[in-house]
Amino acid sequence: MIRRLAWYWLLPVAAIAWEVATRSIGAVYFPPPSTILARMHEMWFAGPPTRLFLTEEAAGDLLPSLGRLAAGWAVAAAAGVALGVALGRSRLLSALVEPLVHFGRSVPPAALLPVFLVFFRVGTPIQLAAIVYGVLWPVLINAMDGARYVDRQYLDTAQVFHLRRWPVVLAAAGPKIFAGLRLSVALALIMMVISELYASSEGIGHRMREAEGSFDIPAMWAGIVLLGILGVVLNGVFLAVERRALRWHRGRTAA
Amino acid sequence: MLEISNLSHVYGSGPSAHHAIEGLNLSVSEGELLCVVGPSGAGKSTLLRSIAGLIQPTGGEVRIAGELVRQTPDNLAVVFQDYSRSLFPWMSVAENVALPLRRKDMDKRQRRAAAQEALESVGLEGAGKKYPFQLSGGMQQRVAIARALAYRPTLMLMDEPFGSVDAQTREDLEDLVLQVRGHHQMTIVLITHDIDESVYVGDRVVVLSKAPAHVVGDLKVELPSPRDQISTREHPDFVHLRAEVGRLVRGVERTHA
Amino acid sequence: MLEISNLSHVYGSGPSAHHAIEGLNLSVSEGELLCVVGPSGAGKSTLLRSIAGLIQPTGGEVRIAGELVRQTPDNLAVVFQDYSRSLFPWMSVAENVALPLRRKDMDKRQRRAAAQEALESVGLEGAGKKYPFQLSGGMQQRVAIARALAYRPTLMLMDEPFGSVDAQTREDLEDLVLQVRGHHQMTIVLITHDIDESVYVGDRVVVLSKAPAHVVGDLKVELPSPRDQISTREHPDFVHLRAEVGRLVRGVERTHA
Amino acid sequence: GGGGDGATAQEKTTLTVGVVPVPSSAPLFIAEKNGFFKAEGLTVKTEIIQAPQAVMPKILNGSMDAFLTSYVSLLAINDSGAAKLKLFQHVQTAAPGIASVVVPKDSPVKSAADLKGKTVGVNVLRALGQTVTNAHLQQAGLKPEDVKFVAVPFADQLTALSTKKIDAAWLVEPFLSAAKKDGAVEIIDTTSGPTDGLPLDAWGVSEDWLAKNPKTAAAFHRALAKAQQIASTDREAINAVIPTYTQIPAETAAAMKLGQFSADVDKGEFQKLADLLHGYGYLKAKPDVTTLIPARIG
Amino acid sequence: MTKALGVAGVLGFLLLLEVAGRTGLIEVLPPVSAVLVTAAGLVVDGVFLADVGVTLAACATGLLIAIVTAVPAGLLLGTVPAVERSVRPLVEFLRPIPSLSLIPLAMFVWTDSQDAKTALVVYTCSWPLLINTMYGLADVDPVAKDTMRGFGFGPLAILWRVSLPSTAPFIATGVRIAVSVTLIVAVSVELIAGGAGGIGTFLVQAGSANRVDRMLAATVWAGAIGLGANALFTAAERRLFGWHRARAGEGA
Ligand SMILES: Nc1ncnc2c1ncn2[C@@H]1O[C@H](COP(=O)(O)OP(=O)(O)OP(=O)(O)O)[C@@H](O)[C@H]1O
Ligand SMILES: Nc1ncnc2c1ncn2[C@@H]1O[C@H](COP(=O)(O)OP(=O)(O)OP(=O)(O)O)[C@@H](O)[C@H]1O
Ligand SMILES: [Mg+2]
Ligand SMILES: [Mg+2]
Repeated sequence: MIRRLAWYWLLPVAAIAWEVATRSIGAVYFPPPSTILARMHEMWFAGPPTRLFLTEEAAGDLLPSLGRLAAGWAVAAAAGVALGVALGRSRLLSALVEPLVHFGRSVPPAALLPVFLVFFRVGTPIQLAAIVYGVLWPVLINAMDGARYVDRQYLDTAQVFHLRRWPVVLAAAGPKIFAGLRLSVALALIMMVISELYASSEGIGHRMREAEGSFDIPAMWAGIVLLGILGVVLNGVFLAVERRALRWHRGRTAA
Repeated sequence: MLEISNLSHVYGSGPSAHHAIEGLNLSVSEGELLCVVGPSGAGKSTLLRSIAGLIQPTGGEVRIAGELVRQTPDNLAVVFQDYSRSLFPWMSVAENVALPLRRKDMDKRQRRAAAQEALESVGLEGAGKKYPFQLSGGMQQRVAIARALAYRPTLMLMDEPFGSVDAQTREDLEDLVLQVRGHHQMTIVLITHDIDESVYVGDRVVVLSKAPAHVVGDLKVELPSPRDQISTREHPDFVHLRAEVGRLVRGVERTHA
Repeated sequence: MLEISNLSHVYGSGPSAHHAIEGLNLSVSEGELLCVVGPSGAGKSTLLRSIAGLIQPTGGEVRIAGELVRQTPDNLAVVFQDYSRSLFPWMSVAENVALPLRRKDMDKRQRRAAAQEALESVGLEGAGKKYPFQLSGGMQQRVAIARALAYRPTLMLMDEPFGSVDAQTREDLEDLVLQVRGHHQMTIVLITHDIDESVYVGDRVVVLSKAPAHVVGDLKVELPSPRDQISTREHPDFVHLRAEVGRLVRGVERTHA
Repeated sequence: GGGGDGATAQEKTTLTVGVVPVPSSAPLFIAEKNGFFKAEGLTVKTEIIQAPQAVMPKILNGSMDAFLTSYVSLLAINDSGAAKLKLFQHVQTAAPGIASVVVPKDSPVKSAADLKGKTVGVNVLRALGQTVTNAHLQQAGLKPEDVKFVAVPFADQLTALSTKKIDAAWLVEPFLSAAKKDGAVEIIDTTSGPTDGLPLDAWGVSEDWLAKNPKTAAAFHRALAKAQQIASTDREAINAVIPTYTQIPAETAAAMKLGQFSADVDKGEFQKLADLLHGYGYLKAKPDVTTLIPARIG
Repeated sequence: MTKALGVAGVLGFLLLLEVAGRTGLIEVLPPVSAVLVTAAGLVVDGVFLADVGVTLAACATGLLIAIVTAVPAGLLLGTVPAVERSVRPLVEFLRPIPSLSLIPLAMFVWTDSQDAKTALVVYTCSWPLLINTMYGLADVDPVAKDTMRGFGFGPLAILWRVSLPSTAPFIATGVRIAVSVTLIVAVSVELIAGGAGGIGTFLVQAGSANRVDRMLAATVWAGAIGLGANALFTAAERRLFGWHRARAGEGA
């Protein structure tokens, strides 16, 4: 545990360098980390111990945001893997649908707001839709590519023994699927923020937008840093899951 | 059981097309153990893949029990030449062996027992929990054999199944195949490069020509049963047949080289 | 040339640790062709990987020309048991063979010519432009051999290099190795399961025990040179040695099984 | 304007101006069209912006000189302390019927009082829309907290409104007319009554910029003021330039209801706006608007 | 054949939308046919073409810079575990920061809007390239690497001759993901921060004028450009990695 934490040495080093640099330059848009941390503390972590030191604002901002993040990511990951594998394995389906996929993933979610507004109510539903829409693509593309190029020998083996193809394809495409999922975790955080830029009244993204609008630059940075920390935490969780799922892969390819 | 008529297979098209098999005729009767020998690159694996329905012949047809092979037929097992890539790296050895048994009417415990038994029969009782990459080449090959045996197919196709094991293990495995064949009504097509082996295990030995492959020799092996590594190999018919197959193989090499 | 003293290798650690090699001593002199035989899973490939510096022994040491092997030594070539995965799928056959030659002082034309020559020597003159997946198993194995031969190493390690080719080709390749060894001063360690082969090509045959592997037999082969597939195999010494190695191998199997 | 002699002494002759693609930016294009900038020796480049908040970094690092801003944004930015902005030239004052709260066709919401607990879309939170709506809500006996405001771009509000994804929307022209044509019902005219005559938008600059470029500022101001004069008297002139920098078709431009274009801001109304904003807590400090108006330019 | 099916798929989708529009399911938006007519009209609209040019310039430069920095960085992280473990927290810290939140910072640092936009494009599309490169490296067959080591090639040669080619398909997937990301970032930045031109500023203008048909038409073009770019990169991939397709059992 301690050994693993030791690998995080770069974060404090970077923070100190950042502190020194910002203090010496003193640009408005780059407050020193100490200021940012103070602001974070004040905004979110100055609550009573009974509430795990979370302020009311933190409960009001973080929990809904994280809830949407989790739900949106789960839906997008499941749909992305399922659709991607289906597209990767079925030539007919991919011929029919792939152009739409590449079309869809190039459209900025922000520009799709009017279309979303037709189908989803302002608030959580539309935000969820935006998260799912944004996160879906890298998962789908990686799953599709992974499923498309499975070593023929595995497929032949499966065919001969009349095994169901899906498990074989899924496992063989596993490394690529996980690459997509790993991308998607950070992307889900991003989409969570973006989905709160419009049509929302709470959430981390909303708070960041507000901070930006009122030039509370430390608060804006507080949001950025919070996202970073969430990213590190979620990635840690993700890697732990991945280590289990791809155990075979690590053992086999470790030279 | 197995009827191959006028089979052809061409890889690719245009000027770079490669004729692997041309006008090959062959029939295997129920319960027979047919050995196929022929030069490297002749088209043996291609033939096997056609029988298994993994590739569609570009000409002629393959019938199993009278039915045209379009897809992979039921109750078939294959031991691939490239055994290391035919084991799923994401599963333990025991899981690899037990996997095809899901198609059988067996519960989990039965599957596990059958896998364990098959692994024991190839001398890998302790390896069930390991992953394929943790095994030596020969051990991996034996896992592939165990998987096919545990499945108890009615038709078994084996592509150089004993190429990576030592002499002693090889003999043991040859006897294992003969024994399994005797117990469970099973038709076997076995590709080998070892002429002695082809005569020792085969009921019949077919010699293929260089590519494009066709049958240049078809010998019935009539050696006393049960076969035995010492006495069978000393049998005058064995020595005679072995020389005969050797001549045919060498003839192929010479005429086409 | 090659000195292996008290070599041990353990895979993994804790209760699932596997002792592949334990206290193995062996030395090979310059220009010698050493054959290694032993049961499947003994630790032959592990030994070869240790010599090549691909894995670090957990005990003992390997020295080449007096120097401790820490990294892969220079002027070494390896033919891997898993040949199909050791060919690069993104390169044509000729490119695969020519690739190691980049380490030599050769220009592109020379490399290409050397690759072509090596391919011819293994009977694959026409296959240079193809990709590995377009070749049969035996052909792929020959590409791997051609690649090692073209490199003209001073030490060549071969792990069952002829396991996937037909009898005739196998004999040709055996002779090819003998001939190349004669022309270019080369030390060769060749792992094989074929006892006849070990005696036919070897200057010495070493028999390994079951895992954890150590040397249980070390026989000098003193057959007249040049060797010849017909007369050498009929030589009384050959018959005797072959029986001797066979006994050793079988002994290993019995005592430990 | 004494263009010729000024040009030689001007601190800079090329200006980058942030314009919002709405009718309020028209005077700048009238000036350009009539060669007022050229006469002052200035070259004006425009960049499309949504709101000055988004381009503050550019203003702070000097890569943007002036910009169209709402009075609300001007006050908010100054209040935040991120920059000191000055009112450079007034543009438009509110007049009845140019910004309203509307509800869908058969909405149960019939009046301001019915908005209790409803979701109202505005283009930007804590800005003009919310402020003027609040003023009318108070008149109807509601508190600002009784309504939930959400930020949705104007164009998308129409969709949200007709699919009932929001209960009401605060809209300006040309969205207002479009909504009404679609059957939406106006329940509050937010630029009438207590909020009639509030200043809407203006050209803004930073205090720094003004101090560093007095001559340029003077020249630029002369040109803008001249165009503002035209805009305040000649509606045709506005109609003519709108299609050149927006995507509003000529017919729509001609039919749009606009506020009052006048030369100078009414300081009293400006202060009233500031007080409203402060009253709702959108500004931290109660500002004195006279400090935002430079004594003289140039 | 494949192309025909693709066209059929797109047409079917459009038809579906059109029917949905006509039957009143999504009556509030202009019907697809109207949007497509407007989109077609934009092809001869010089202003729009110039906007597209501005956006594409930022995308292309950004993608190029990202490829030449992120792929080598991925190779470094993927081959030197100590570096990977040290840098990983920092990378994971930076990745979830939305480029949109960084707009003010970028605009403060780069005085030219186009440069700021390009910088944000680089920032965002580096991640898929980096992550895919790292996962690709983890997927290299150890036997292939051992083969090179056996011939005495050094780590760099192995990287260049084995790891890179066998990682290439992963990198290619990363590039194809990155391509559409560049477009999304560039347009979104223009949408929020405006600028002297670009598809995003076009959207701002259309939005302020309540021209939903033009907004959707421009959106359609953004999608179409992404589709075209993908086709381009797929074709390049086919040429470069024919071995990969041929060896693998491609979807049946
Ligand atoms: N990566 C690994 N992890 C764990 N155990 C391994 C690994 N590689 C090999 N082993 C074990 O080490 C032993 C020796 O393996 P090795 O490959 O050296 O055998 P071998 O003599 O080459 O056998 P064969 O003739 O079958 O190729 C085997 O029992 C095998 O299970
Ligand atoms: N996918 C392919 N594309 C093109 N040519 C192929 C392909 N697979 C095999 N071939 C060619 O077909 C011929 C027959 O191959 P096959 O694998 O059937 O030979 P084989 O008899 O099994 O040989 P071996 O004993 O060496 O395994 C070979 O010459 C090979 O080059
Ligand atoms: Mg074969
Ligand atoms: Mg081995």
